[in-house]
Amino acid sequence: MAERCAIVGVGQTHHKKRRDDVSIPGLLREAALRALEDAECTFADIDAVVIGKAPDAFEGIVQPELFLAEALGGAGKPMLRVHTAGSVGGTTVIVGAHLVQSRIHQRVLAVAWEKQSEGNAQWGLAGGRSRGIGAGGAFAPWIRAYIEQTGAPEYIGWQVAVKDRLNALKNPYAHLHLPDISIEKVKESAMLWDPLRFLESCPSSDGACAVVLTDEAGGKRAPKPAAWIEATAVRSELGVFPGRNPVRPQAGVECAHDVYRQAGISVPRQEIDVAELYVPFSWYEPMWLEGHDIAGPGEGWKMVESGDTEITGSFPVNPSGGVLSSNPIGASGMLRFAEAALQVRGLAGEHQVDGVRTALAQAYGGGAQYFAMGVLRSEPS
Amino acid sequence: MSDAKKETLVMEHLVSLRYEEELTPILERYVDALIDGRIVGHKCPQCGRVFVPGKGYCPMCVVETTERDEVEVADTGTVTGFTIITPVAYYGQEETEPFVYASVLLDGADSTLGGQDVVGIPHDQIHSGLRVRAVWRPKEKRSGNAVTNRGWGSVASVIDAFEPTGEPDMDRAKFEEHIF
Amino acid sequence: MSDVAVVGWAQTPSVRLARESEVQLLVPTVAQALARANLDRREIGFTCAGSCDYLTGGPFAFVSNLEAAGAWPPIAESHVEMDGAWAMYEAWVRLQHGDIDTALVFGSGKSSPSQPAEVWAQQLDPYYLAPLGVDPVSLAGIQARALLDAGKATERDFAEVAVRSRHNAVDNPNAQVKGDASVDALLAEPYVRAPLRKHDLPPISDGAVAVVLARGDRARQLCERPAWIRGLDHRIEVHQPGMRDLTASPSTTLAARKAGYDGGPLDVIELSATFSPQELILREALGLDAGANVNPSGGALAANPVMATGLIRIVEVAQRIASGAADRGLAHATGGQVLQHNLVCMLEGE
Amino acid sequence: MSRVTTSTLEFPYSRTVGPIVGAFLAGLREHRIVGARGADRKVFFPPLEYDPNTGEALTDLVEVGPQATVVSWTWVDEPTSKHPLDRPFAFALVQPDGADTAMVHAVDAGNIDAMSTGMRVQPRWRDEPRNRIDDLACWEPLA
Repeated sequence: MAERCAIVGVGQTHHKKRRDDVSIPGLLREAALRALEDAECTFADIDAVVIGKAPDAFEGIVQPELFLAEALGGAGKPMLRVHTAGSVGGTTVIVGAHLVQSRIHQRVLAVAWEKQSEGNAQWGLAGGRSRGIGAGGAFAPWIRAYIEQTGAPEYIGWQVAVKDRLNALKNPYAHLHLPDISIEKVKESAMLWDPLRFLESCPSSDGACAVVLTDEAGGKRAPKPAAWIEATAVRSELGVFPGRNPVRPQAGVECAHDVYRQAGISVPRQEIDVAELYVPFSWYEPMWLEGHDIAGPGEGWKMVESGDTEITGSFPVNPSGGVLSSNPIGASGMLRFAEAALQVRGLAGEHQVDGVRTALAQAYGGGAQYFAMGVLRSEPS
Repeated sequence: MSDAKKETLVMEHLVSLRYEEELTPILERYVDALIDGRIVGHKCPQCGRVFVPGKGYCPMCVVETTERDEVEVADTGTVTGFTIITPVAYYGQEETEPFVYASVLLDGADSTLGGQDVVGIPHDQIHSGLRVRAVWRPKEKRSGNAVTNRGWGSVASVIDAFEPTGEPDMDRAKFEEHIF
Repeated sequence: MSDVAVVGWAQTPSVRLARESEVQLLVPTVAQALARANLDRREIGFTCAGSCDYLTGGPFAFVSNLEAAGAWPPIAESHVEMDGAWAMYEAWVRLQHGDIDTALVFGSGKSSPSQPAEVWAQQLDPYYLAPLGVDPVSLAGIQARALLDAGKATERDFAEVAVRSRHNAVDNPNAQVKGDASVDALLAEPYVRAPLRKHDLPPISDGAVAVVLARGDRARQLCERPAWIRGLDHRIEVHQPGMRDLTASPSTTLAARKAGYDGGPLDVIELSATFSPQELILREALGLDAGANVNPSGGALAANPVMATGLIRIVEVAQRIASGAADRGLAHATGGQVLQHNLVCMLEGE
Repeated sequence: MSRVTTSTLEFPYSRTVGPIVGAFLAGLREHRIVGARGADRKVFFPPLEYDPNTGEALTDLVEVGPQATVVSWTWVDEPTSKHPLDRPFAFALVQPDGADTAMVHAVDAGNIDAMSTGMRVQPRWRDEPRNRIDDLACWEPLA
């Protein structure tokens, strides 16, 4: 039986297009020091450091954690560097949790980051070559297929785009604060990758996120409420193969079922109070609601349409504003776990959903082929 | 000097790394055939799926494939999916006008060729199911220089694009498994 | 801690230039490791890989390596941008939970396509060091000089390490640099980075390695004599080479202690000393005496497929235990430059 | 004949350097070298935003050098295009007077016989600074 693990500290940077006031170590420290402050501890209390980010070529530093570990008080400690494409922030939390659940360490600092403005993500996604299609170009055909298969009206994508940006207005750390966002603005924004419009797409951000993970005793004596990690799972599948269904990737289905099973959840839609899902393009909200069996086939967009996924709805999704409002790629997955933790701890401030006891966190990456998911609870089961 | 001005500067740093690699023997045979006007792949001895170019293994069954498993496929096929990309400017981007990024399932193959250009038809008429054939470069201009060991440019520098054959569209059910 | 053992392994020969792609090196290697453990890939509970995008030549390069694991149907999988030894660490941690009992680990790297001196220069502090093109061999030269100046070693000592390594590698079919050489002949060679000569440097290698881990009774079922992981720990040091003592490796000492190494007898020791002076530093850090059986495989001076080198050390120890040739061994892996990050794995027979 | 595939992974990165590295680079423009003082009065050079041993923030910058001592070194007989000098030079750990740690940089000594541990060096400045560590072009033996 594994040790229980809790998140007792959460920190993130103010995410921006370009954080020109900080170095890369400065960016990570901003998030890490906030997480330590939240947990009321210091670097000296940390046993091990786990660092995650997306490809090194985004900043042009090979294995940057080798110079960054000491900025996180890591000298003399174990340090792991995780890289699972866009899901990496989620995987980084999970690897950190494993270090506690295995009873190897009592307190672990997990940090995920990206300083996209140092380089160019479009260049990076294209492998440094011409004819890059960007993430939007890769995902657009699958989104089109979802729309064709379900008959979802086009305004569903606009609705998600507006909802997440309105939520972001309640989140002081979010990159995009667009007070005058509206359906009209979204639908009139430039078509980037048919059917995806500019305002239905995530920004490119500089940012970092950190969490302090600890064991059962640590969670119980934490000065503030703990977020108990009830379940975690990772799944990967090939990116391209005959018969693949990238609209509803099997890895995502199995990953979700794994965490539901571990957390004893049989009806996710009823038993989960809030979800932070990795939605870099608006349509991924209904796609993941279905892809993780929260909604039945063709029912995901109806949850959006009826307002169920709004912050006041019956199944709020991304009250933080989500990836659509802040996207420091390597950190984006960890932000989902961090925001889910804030929700179950009751510490999400203005974007707190009332009475959250169970939260779902999800990150995905690559060609919708890497998944990292977790279920967090306000009380240990 | 504790009152030092802590201004934050911008530092430019060009990282430029060159990689040079011999093509794998499988790809070398593949490119030789391509220059000769033939498209070859590997047929998995276990599941029978044909991957173009051959990988030396079947990614689904994870069994090795060799020259003995080599098969030729047609230079005609079906557009199974596509996107019109409005190019984003970035360092090294050469495209300035919207371009086609299509997946083509060659007749006889189970893997699609990704990122293909489709010519001879307006962008807004390209659709899934469109039957196409390869537009081969003249033999003396074929090089195989764009083929890499990591999956980029699998026919580039020999076949520049695909063009409509004029045949009726392929029935979707026949390529349902190969849309993406 | 749960008892976890190495029950299957395989490695490619290390070569200056492999014609196969990185995935093509991995596919048969993973298959052989699984076969040795009598496991089908579908029985594996967790998979973890170690590789480096910049070594392979592009962002997301690691994604292709999924094909070697067989990622259909989907698998529980993770990846570290580190040597495969750290991938094994992650898998070993995962096995401690007790809900799964097998794991597959692999590490791979091809150094032949690039200029490693240029790639690894970009691994250093991006503000102060990378712009200067400070390469790994130069850093190792500075470390070697520090060792000489401290009176801890001589250039002859370095050459003797190289001679032993090459001699030991003669019996290793996977080694790249092997044969008998005389210390005097090596010392007559010119410097590459004074005080280092060519023999003090690792070869440039392509290669891959895979390991299968199993827990408790499952390990005993799968393997006649499992190589039990009695302890596994790793520690990182300060990055700036001028802010730590380059002639010592306190992180290795600490990792060894945390891994349960008590200074007792070891039948075999495999060290990731990629430059000959580093073997001397690591011997001191571990308190090994002159007669210790260090690097019977030839070590990293005989074969250095970066991102696989460390996991190969674990395989070299594990296979000697599995064969009964050894009862207790220590394997060491390193990451970063001049021994910045060090891992120690203690392995034992039943 | 085997077929060769080549590619170049190239990008001009733009780094915002933060307050401490920023102050250091700004100092180089004025031919001043700074280190960062830690809690125990130890002066870290090159200056970092944090004590690398503990992670504690460093904010106190102190001027060091410009004269310095070579703590260790190696000789680069055949420089590559990525190296700071195009003639044989030393990469050395250089510790400015007043600093407690050293950084790796180039020493332009002409030939290997001019190098020794403990030798005294001084900075040579780049004519047109560009906010990079090599605004301090290299170190040279003290005249």
